[in-house]
Amino acid sequence: MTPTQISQIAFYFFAGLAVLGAILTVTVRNVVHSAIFLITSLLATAGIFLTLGAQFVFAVQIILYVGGIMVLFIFVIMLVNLDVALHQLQFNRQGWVAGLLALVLASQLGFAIWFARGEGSLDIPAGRTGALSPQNVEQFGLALFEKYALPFEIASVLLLVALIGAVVMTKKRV
Amino acid sequence: MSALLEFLKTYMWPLIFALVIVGVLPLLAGYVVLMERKVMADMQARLGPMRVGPHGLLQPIADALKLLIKEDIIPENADKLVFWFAPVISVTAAMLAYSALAIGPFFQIAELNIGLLFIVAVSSMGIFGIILGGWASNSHYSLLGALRSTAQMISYETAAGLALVGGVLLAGTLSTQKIVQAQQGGTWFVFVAPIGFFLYLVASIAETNRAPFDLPEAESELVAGYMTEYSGFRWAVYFLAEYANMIVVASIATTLFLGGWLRPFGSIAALDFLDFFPPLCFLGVAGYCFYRTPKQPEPIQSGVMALFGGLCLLLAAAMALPFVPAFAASKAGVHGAFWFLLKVSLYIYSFMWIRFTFPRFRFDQLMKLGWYFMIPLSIVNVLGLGVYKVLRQLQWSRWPAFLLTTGGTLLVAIWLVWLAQRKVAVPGPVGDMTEAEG
Amino acid sequence: MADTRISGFPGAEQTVLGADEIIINMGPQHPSTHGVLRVKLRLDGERIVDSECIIGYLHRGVEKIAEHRSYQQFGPYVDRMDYVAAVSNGLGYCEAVEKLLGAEAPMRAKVVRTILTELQRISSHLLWLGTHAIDIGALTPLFYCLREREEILKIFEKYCGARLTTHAFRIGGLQYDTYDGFEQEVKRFCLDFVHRVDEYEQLLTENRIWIARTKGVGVLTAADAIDMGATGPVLRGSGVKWDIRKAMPYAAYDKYDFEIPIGKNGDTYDRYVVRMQEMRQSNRICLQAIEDIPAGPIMGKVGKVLKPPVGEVYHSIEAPKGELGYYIVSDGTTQPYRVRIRPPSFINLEALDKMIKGHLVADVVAIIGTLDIVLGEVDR
Amino acid sequence: MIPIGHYLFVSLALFIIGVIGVLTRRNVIIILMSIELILNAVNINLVAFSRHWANVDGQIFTLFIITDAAAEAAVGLGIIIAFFKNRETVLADEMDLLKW
Amino acid sequence: MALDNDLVKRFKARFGDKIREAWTDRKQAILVVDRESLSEIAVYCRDDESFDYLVDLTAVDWPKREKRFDVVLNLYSFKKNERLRLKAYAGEGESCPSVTGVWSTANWLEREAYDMFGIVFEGHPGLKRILLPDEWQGHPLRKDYDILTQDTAWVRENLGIESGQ
Repeated sequence: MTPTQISQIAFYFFAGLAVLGAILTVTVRNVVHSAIFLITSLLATAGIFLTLGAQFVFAVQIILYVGGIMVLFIFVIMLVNLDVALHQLQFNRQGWVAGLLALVLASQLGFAIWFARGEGSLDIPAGRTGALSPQNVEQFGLALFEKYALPFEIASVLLLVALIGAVVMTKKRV
Repeated sequence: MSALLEFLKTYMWPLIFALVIVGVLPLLAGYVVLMERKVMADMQARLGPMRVGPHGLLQPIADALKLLIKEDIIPENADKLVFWFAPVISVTAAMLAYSALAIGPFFQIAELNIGLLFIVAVSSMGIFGIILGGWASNSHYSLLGALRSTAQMISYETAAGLALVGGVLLAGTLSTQKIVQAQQGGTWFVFVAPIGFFLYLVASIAETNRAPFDLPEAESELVAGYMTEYSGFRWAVYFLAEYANMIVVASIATTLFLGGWLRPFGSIAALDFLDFFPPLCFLGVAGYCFYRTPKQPEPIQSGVMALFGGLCLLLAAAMALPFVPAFAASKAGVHGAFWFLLKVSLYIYSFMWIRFTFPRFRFDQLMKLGWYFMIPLSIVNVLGLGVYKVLRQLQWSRWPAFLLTTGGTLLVAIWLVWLAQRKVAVPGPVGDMTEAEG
Repeated sequence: MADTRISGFPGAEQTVLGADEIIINMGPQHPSTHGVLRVKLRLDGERIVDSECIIGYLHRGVEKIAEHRSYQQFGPYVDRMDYVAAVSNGLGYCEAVEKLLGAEAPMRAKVVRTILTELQRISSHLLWLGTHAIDIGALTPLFYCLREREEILKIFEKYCGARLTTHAFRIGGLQYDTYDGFEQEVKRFCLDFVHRVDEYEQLLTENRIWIARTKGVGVLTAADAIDMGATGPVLRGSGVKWDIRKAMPYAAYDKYDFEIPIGKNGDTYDRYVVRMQEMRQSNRICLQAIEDIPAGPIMGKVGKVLKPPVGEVYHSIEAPKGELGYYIVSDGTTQPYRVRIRPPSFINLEALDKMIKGHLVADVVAIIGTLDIVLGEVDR
Repeated sequence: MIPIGHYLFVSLALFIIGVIGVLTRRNVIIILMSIELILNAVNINLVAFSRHWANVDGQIFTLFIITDAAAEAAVGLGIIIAFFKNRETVLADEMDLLKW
Repeated sequence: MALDNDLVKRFKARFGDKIREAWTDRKQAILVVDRESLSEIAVYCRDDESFDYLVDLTAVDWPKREKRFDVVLNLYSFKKNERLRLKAYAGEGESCPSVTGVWSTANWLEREAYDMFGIVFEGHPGLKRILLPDEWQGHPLRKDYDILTQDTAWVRENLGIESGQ
């Protein structure tokens, strides 16, 4: 078994897990269970990133998404004490609209991707595989602080604004 | 079949190390508990466990057995699945973190490009075990413990992460191997970034939920916090996760600040006699064991004591192996592991010392310490180390650069303390602290 | 899953809770309620909105039992109230009955009583210090305190054979004279103990976390303390310089020189300092008393059968926890008609609800600790 | 080497599931979580193309998206808490007043 | 021994025949006051006579007397270093004014007296049992409540045993 094979197995495993987790996320009744399945899905996505050689994004996905955002979600779920809501109807009555929309969307995108595999309409040319340096973090950092320095700063301002907004909104006496 | 063989061949050493860690870690954690009890007893004018085995040496095994065969109670209204699963998450996260730790130049499961980041990422997932366990118990004490620990971990992870950034800045890499190698020729980073080390020490105590920051499980307030409803094996798993986490943070600190597996004063040839310390250390322990062997009250205890002595002799022999010219190459690995573990033990010992000396913080004070002192200071620390690095690149010599940056950071620290002091002066019921975590 | 918001205890359904309020039961089995105290806390986050003490889990009807026992027979029962300060309970009871009889214990008995009671005060305060510290999270002082308390208990054991519920005194004086070497042992303990208190203070008094946890927590102003009837260190911590040993001296306290330590702000820290100083003062009294125990009989003139004349008496002493009073009504028979015990813990505990409002859960623990209650005495 | 189409299919699946979640669930928190799923699907696309073109830019966009998700979660959850405090509900179709 | 010092004179001048009796017993001043005006007298004691500390509030049962209960208030003055005992007689079923408004201590003490004797204190903010369970029947410190008596129904229901003895 070569590393490539392992990486393939890992990809299909993680892909399956991600999709399964996502399905359960939107279908289970209990919000906390839903959050747990979302975490599973996100972790599996992190695994997919690893198979793509994006190690830094893998770490960021776990630290920020799983360790940060999802903790926040669970924290809020506990704060708002949803036991009462559990006994209420969990799904609204626009399921068929959603289904239809999803079907249309899926067929469109699937069609596009399917044809992209070969010589199709979307036509993704063969990539320049293997040119990404294994020193992912260095590469990432250089690009981030040279080419994307301004967006990076804007993102940090956005975070600050969100932070202040969240604090102001949840304050007891506004 | 051949594919499997090839797989095993490629990944033999990582697999062996992983198995060793999974197998040894629970035992190690048990002995850390024993050590903690013994240290505590010594500081409190007592003897500690003395009954099981000579000087209580078999106590961890007895404890583990007891916990395994205890009744496993699941509260009636608990969310059974999550309740069952939560401790496993905790312990998995703690154990996964070991995969990137370099115990010596040789003993490492996986040398990762993002080593330190990986450890931080994976161990940050342990919090789910706590928060889900607390929620699934369906008890108010557990819930409060879970909420507390979430807020605490998020707050202190920021400070710990920024403290690590300081060290990483100096090393210029995230790989654990290369971080240690960066300290090889020069000084350990603790001497370059003492404030960063201090910040990480405090934050790591908070992250592992140890006194004086053990609020999530403060026994006098929340009974046992998120673990209140847990018993038997599951409880033991939580405990294992906690102690495993302690070893992880100690290992991170050792790697990043204390020179990892490097011998103290490794660059000074005049102190090379320190190489004799590892075998002599084990020889001394073995000698003590044999000295105490005839004094044990029961023959079986004498036997166990002698066994321990023998074990130490064996280890001493292993430590002496590099002095045989034929095996000289093993020196880095064997002695490296010794020094690494010694530093980890000392770090954990400082945890214990702090635990038995200080009272516990209150939750709002903990948050204040985190947000008003630790995080600002850690940001300033990163800035200071950045300035240090630039100064070094500008051909400044070490001392002026060090004094300037660390001195500046220290001044900021004093200013922050002064600010906090001024606020504390007003007595009366504490202000609203629920907003602190926003 | 059941609705966690109202589960837990009966009667909670009627309580109207805010959106983010929860109710938790602290006790009756909780590591830091020092017995079977149950405090029902209504929390907003971790802040206490409302609280209620529920007591009585240890109620044994001591006052009822007293009406069916003779005066001497009832002696051992009082030991079981404040079981960590049994000697003080016994002293109060014996002196109250003596007052009812119009008898008086001889001087030697009085001095020995004083010594033992002060030792008991030290041991009670030691237990308080240890448990209070462990409540606030300092593990180590407890073991140091227990080590010294053990010395005191050994002295009690040698004196009367019992360590905890000693029944050391009898109505009219003492049953046993001091044993050989009593003076030396007490003296050795006292001389040593001064340094021990320094040791405890080193661990706590200057500790910043300790100060942060206790200063400004559970403030009881002097006016409030008097209004709530708080006594003992709780009252003195609020700055009221009042001690029955000085105000209405009993036993042999008028012979000795000691000070009443008081606090300023009435917070947990002040009560801590007051108790620490009290230990030093008790030590001082012991040292003075042990120098000169007068010779003479140890039992006053009381008959074998006690029949106090009709009437009533209220007598109180400064127990380690506050004013311990006995109100005894006699109808001229061998059994008391009514014995009412004024328990200091019970009345000090009443101030809890007032003190914890607006504080955090962690402070509740500190405040329960600082009140130094013993549930045996609260519930009787 | 796994062809890029496989990554795109996974991404598609996650995206569609997320859309269904947003459209069908009543609980606002789950709707928010479904949005996270959608963002996550986008991330997979970006990283896959990043490798495909051997260009790290795609990964950097991922970082921005995660940042964005964090900001969105903070504000969104803040709104939910504020709403819950006033109305004691987290169901989307009960949040139908402009003012209360 | 009848008591007729300045204190009693002041009380009598102020309240007249609401002060029923005054005597000393073993050097302790005891005043028997009218039950209805207890709280009024309590306020006077606290504010004008500086008996600012309510040491104890209890009751004694004399079943053979016409008004069977003594409600006993032990007062102390920090300023004068003096104790004073107020007594009021209450019959079966008669309620006694509460002094919780005068001294906060009285809250639990009155609850205890209610619990043990069944004396109702009017104006008490939350008069319920304190030491015994809320549903308990009977008041143990009454003389007609024997030492072996208990609320067997309660014990059976809540403890699941036939008898506590």
